[in-house]
Amino acid sequence: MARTVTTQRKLVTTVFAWAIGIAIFFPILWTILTSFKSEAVAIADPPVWFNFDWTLENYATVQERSNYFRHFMNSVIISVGSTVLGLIIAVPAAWSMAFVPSKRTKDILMWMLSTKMLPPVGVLVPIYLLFRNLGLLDTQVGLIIVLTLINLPIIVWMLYTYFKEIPGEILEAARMDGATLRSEIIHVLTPMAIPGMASTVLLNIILAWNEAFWTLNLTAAKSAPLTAFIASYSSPEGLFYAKLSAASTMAIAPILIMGWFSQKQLVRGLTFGAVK
Amino acid sequence: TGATSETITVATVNNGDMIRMQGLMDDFYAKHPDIEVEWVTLEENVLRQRVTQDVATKGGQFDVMTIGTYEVPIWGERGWLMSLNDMPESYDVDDLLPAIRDGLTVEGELYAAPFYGESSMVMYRTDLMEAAGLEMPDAPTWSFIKEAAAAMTDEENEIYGICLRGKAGWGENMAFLTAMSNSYGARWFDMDWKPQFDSEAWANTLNDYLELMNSYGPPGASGNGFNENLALFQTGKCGMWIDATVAASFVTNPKDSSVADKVGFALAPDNGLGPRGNWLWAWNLGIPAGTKKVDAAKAFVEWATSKEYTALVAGKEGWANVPPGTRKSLYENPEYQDVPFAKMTLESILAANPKKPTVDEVPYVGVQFVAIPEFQGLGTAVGQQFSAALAGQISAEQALENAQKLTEREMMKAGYIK
Amino acid sequence: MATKHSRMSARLMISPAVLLLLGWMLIPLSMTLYFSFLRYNLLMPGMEEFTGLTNYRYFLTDPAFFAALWNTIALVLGVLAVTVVGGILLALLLDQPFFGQGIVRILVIAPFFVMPTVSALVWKNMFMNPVNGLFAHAAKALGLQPFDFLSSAPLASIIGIVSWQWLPFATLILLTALQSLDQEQLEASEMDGAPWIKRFWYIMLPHLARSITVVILIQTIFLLSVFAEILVTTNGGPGTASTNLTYLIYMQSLLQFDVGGGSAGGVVAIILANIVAIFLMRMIGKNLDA
Amino acid sequence: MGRITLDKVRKAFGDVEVIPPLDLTIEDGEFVVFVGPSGCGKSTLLRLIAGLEDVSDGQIRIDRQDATNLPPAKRGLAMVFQSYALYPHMSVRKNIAFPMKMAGLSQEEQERRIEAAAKALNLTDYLDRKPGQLSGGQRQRVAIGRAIVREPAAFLFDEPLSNLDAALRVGMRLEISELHKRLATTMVYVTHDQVEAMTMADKIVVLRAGHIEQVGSPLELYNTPRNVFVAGFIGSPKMNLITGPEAEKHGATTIGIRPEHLEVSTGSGEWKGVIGVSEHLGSDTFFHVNIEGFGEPLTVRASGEVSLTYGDTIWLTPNASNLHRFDAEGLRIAD
Amino acid sequence: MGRITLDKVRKAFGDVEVIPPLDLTIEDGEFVVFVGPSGCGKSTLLRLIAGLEDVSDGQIRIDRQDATNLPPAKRGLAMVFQSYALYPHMSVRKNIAFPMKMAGLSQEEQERRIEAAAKALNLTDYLDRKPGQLSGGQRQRVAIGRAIVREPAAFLFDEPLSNLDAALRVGMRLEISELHKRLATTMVYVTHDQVEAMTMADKIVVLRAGHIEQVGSPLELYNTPRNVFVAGFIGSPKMNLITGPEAEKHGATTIGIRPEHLEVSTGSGEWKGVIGVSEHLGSDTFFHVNIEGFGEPLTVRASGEVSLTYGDTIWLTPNASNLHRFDAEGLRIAD
Ligand SMILES: Nc1ncnc2c1ncn2[C@@H]1O[C@H](COP(=O)(O)OP(=O)(O)OP(=O)(O)O)[C@@H](O)[C@H]1O
Ligand SMILES: Nc1ncnc2c1ncn2[C@@H]1O[C@H](COP(=O)(O)OP(=O)(O)OP(=O)(O)O)[C@@H](O)[C@H]1O
Ligand SMILES: [Mg+2]
Ligand SMILES: [Mg+2]
Repeated sequence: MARTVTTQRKLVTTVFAWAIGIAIFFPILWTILTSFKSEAVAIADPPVWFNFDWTLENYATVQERSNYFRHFMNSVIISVGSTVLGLIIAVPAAWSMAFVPSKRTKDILMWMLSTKMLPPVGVLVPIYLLFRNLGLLDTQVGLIIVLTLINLPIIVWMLYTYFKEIPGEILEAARMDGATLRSEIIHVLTPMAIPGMASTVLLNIILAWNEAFWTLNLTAAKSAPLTAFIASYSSPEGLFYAKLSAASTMAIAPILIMGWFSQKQLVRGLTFGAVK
Repeated sequence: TGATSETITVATVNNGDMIRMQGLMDDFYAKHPDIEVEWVTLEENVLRQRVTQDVATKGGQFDVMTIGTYEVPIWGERGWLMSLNDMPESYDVDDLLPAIRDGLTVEGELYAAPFYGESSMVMYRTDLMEAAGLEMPDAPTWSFIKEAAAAMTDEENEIYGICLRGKAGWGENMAFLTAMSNSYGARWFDMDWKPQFDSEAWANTLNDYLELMNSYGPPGASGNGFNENLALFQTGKCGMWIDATVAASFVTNPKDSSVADKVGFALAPDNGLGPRGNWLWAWNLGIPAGTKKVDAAKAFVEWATSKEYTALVAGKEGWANVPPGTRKSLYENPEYQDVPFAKMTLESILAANPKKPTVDEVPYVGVQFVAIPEFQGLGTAVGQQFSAALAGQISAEQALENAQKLTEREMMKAGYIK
Repeated sequence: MATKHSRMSARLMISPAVLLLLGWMLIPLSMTLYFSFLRYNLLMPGMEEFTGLTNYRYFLTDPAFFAALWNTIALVLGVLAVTVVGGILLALLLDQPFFGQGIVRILVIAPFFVMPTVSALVWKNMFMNPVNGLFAHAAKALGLQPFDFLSSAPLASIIGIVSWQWLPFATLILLTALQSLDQEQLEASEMDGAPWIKRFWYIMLPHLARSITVVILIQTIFLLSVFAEILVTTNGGPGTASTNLTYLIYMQSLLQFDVGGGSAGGVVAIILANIVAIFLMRMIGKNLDA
Repeated sequence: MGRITLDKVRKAFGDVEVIPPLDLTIEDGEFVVFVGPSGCGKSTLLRLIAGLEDVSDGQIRIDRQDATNLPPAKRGLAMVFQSYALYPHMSVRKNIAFPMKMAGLSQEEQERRIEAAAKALNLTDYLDRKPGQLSGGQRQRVAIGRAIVREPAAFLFDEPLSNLDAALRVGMRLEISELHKRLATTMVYVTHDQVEAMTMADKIVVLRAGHIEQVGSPLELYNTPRNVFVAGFIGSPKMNLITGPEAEKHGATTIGIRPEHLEVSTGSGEWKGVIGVSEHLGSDTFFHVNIEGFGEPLTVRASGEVSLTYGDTIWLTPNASNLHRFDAEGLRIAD
Repeated sequence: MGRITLDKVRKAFGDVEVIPPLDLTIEDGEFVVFVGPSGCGKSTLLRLIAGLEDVSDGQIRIDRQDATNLPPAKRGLAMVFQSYALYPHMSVRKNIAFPMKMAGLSQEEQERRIEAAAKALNLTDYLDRKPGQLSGGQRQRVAIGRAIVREPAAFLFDEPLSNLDAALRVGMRLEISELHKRLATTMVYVTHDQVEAMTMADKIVVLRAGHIEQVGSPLELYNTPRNVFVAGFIGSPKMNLITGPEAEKHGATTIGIRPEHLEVSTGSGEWKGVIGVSEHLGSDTFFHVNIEGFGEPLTVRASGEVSLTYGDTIWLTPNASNLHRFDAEGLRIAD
């Protein structure tokens, strides 16, 4: 419909879209604003919007209480580690499904997804015992393994849908050109799937970053990520909105910033084969 | 930290005293340069779940755990905790308040060191009380409380006569309600472990509680726990608040509280039957039996619960902020006696008797809890029923009936009754 | 593509993923199954004994079980309804030309990046709190009685919070799908005399069917195990008004430390999840092949 | 019924003027074909007529009525798209019924017209299939069916056959021609295929960069192209265009001669050359002949099989009456 | 160097036998074209030769060596795909270098060959572009370049031109022919385009349902098709096939006559008919003539412009020496 859109209509849409966009974003905005207020201002009625004494005190308090940087590093290591490990396992699997499909391919894929439906609380105790015996409790390696396994089905599915869009002829061409399976995957398939891979990586990092059940239950101090950091704020004493906001802002800021910077890739890739 | 340094992991609850301790660690490090402490700070429920799971499965993730008076006897009996009977002389075990110390001792072995102890009491707004033309006695009755609540409520200005816990949880609304029920002569179980929610006493307890809250309580009370009520009280929205004695230091702290200079204290109410509606609780530091760093852990526990630590806090933050309720010496300290809530706190603690919490005899220990492993689940499930009643989703009768049924069921399943 | 050689490599290359997931599923599952037949409380070590189906009997006859079952379904369906309908409307809006499209899209996406715990905390305390929350302030400013979201409408409130988190996801996928709609199809229908609403109904919506299915599948997977939001906001209450199956099992196995009972619940939940899975797979299978 | 008039119609996308003011009249019942190189504005022009784009200036009249600001649905035109633009989730029957449903026709009337269209287009057996289950040619027929049932004032086709393979294209070409004969409705047809333009059109409009270069019947354009552009564009294989001294000999800047208008002889003739590639089709033989002094090789068509091959020397003689001459501006020099 | 022998090669997908046992020899340096209707197994056969599919039975020999179980990379063949199958993330240079890199050739050698190929294919200016920035024809040339540098024993082409538009197709056709002349390497080429097959092939293999129907030079197939299928398949427009009494007159079940072998007269002739659709290309005119007693209309080609049109009555006379006769089995009856 390439007909000229009247400026008037465009203006109306603009106002409407911005209103809704801001409404959806508002809780985050409000959290960020509140993190710069004093506790008393934070609960003031009527609410104070911008006109208050901006303070960094809450951030200082939060940092004093727990070592933000260590939690942050743990989050980074765990989410990136599980993503890399996941890719290493998932790329070959997705290759097989996409390019050498068999009658069972879809069943396998669906089965993989169904493993994600297991309620984690139902198997926490067995896993905890297992981890204890393997010495994996409160280790980054342990968490990386768990998060990899949890997100593997999603990674496989996403990669599978991207790989399926790559014409098999190109891989055949590589084969004719004398490429081994390894160089076929490394030199041809992987670079071609970069946009899809990027969005898989992003989504997986987000999911791993925000995973709160296993990360909380399988760690203590050494390898606790930001989810554990925020767990100590769920109900501190006294007035705590501002401190809660500061801690929340610190916990979500890295992933929010990463998400914003890479939203193009994320959006482009987030189709799960939903779009043909 | 040298090559020989040891790192211990300490699990703590996220309350103010514990967090304050994290800021005072320089003192500990100065005394123990070879020990490093890692903190795991969690919200109470999560903490309890995590440490219990860890200690029961011998996960070995923590070297020191913050546990309540509920856990200590159960865990001690199972041999999950290191005995602390070998604390050095300077620690002065005999200085611990007997009521608190008894709760932490199983068959002569002290299994945890109290970090702070608390009971519950009435906190009220002196200005509102005055405006209502009433005067709070030192030991009020429930009927007086109701009268005062009615007099103070001013919904127009968002002032609610009374704030009480409503959030479901054995450590939340059930702590309060169980303590309250004691003063009404109710009990959880009779001597045959038969649940007693079908008793008259429980019906009275719950009805009075609901009437208080529905008529004079703040909106959304069914979601309010300690912290929510604290915030309400600090912002001047509550006329009275019956809750933990530790709250006193927060509500009188001018930095956080807008009513700091208008707070008075009284013993928890009674009904003339003997027991008052107050509880007894302590947060303690225990060392799980599996740890390989016993010495370092002990050194830390000793430091954190010592008299010196109390002095350290007093020096840095003033006497009002020291962890209360564990040592006789603190209450004998003249400087501490100046603290407005010191006397009432001590009296409240002394007024509780975990071994005989209520009018009739019971087969269990614990004022606001029943020291059996099943109680966490039971207490929370019953708490949910009462919370639903408070939210108006079911009637009081219905809530009691449900509570009776589910308790019977669980006790049957656990094998207490046939 | 289909030489013996490549088929062999394929089998070899898919096996790590399959074996790992099989292990991840089978090992805890068999342990869970085993525990579910035991009387096993973490707090009473050494007293484990075989009790047959007792745990199942207690779990299935627990009145909370049916409440939880219903709440689980209501939560999943509620969030799906909100996110799918909202996602379609939002996608339609964002597909229009307007100033600052990029920024608005960033605003709309943001909730997806927020940890469930954080979002639950923020909503509960800063918005839904009936005294100090922003909604309460707003209600009072309008002269209304503040509404107590979490105790008067706990499940609906949780549905709201969870929907807020998942709306961006649905919107993103549906927007991509909408943009992939062949413009010529729309033009053809316009030539055929279809007004906007009919173009939406007859052309766009059917085109979105496949994406909607994918949104439903993925979200269902995550929604079945919603947990943090409940733990933080309502603790499953008041009563059992917002207890879902996951939370019920949590209470059994981690609050009461009744591993046996919790395991029985886990097995029941796994069976139910698989029923849902089969149902969903059927649906998606049909839609994905087409 | 279906007379379409464009009056100083101009179209710009932003600052880019894609179609400078242009006048064109399409008579009722005519089959008009737009041809021109890629990007010259054929589709844009068609879409302006359809109402899928707004004109920047000028007026469009359909049957003397001003249609410039009418929405597409109100213009009474039907369009067949290059991609067919079938509704993939509807059966063939539903696809064809869609415009009638939108117009609110009665169920029986719909049925009747679907039957008729399906029969005319040989689709009766496929009515219940989805477009995805049809071959390219069948899909194209469905698209036409969907257009027919509306009984429009005119049909607009945008390269409707370019997605089909050669054999099918021939068949569909005939079908559309027959359809036009039968319905006698105005048809406007965009293509870049020579043969389609030549065989189907009553009138060809040659466009370049939004300008009309020439309007006329296919044979007019073939025989008397108005300029070098049209000469080179119409006819397949392309007309040989020769510049330089040879052209000057004929008093022109450029001369043109079509491959089929060159006589081949092994003995003598006007131009001597050497055969490069030769293509033997059985029915015809094409030679690419390199002639000294001419830049490009000349393409020559000989009927039937001619057994000359790579490297042979031959003589070519242009058929004088078919020699085209153009001046320095590229305009035709009348004989 | 590049002799390929298929010995009883059979291919089944599951239970479906796509290629029944088949023998074929492709001589070194030959340009062999596979033609046949869609789905007849052309691509499958090519892919069997390439090693991209396993044979179900039989043997493939390349230069007398058994290659049946060799992986594709080891067969020394290069393939050009219909979709070009270029690596989109690599520059043209890298694309062309890829097979050499895989073979571990030295950097200098790679450079040398890339230069040579780029020059031969007119790609020098585009070496640093990505495939996405090239036109269809250029992409096709890159694909060929990638094949050339390997100096393979034979080239395999699977419909390499079918994604190009008509004009480009003609150009690329010539280029490939020239390449073959220059390299003299064996080429196996799959197409469904008549003209490509006729103009490029040394030898055409006509396939139907996996069977070889006829093998021969283009003109052999044009002049003496072995059966009705080949007769109908080779030549464009298609040969007119007539059955019934008219065929019996010539002592055959079916007779065939190509459109270009029918003489048109307005006065008299053998068959009297009425013109249906007529197509005037300028260079030629095609009539579709309905003759009583013949089922299908006959297609007739007349050179140049003939001003007959719809509804005119004309007489057609088949050129006797070009009349093909087939028996009840469809086999050619020798003259
Ligand atoms: N929506 C648009 N915005 C800007 N420019 C456009 C738009 N649509 C078309 N154009 C430009 O207008 C010119 C004419 O485009 P048009 O599609 O009409 O060409 P065409 O003759 O149909 O070409 P083709 O044979 O390739 O289909 C082109 O230069 C094109 O880039
Ligand atoms: N992987 C496969 N599995 C099953 N059947 C197949 C497979 N590949 C091809 N076929 C079948 O084999 C037959 C021959 O296919 P092939 O692709 O060789 O035909 P083609 O002659 O190349 O056709 P086209 O001209 O359409 O490309 C077809 O019937 C096809 O359906
Ligand atoms: Mg166009
Ligand atoms: Mg093929």
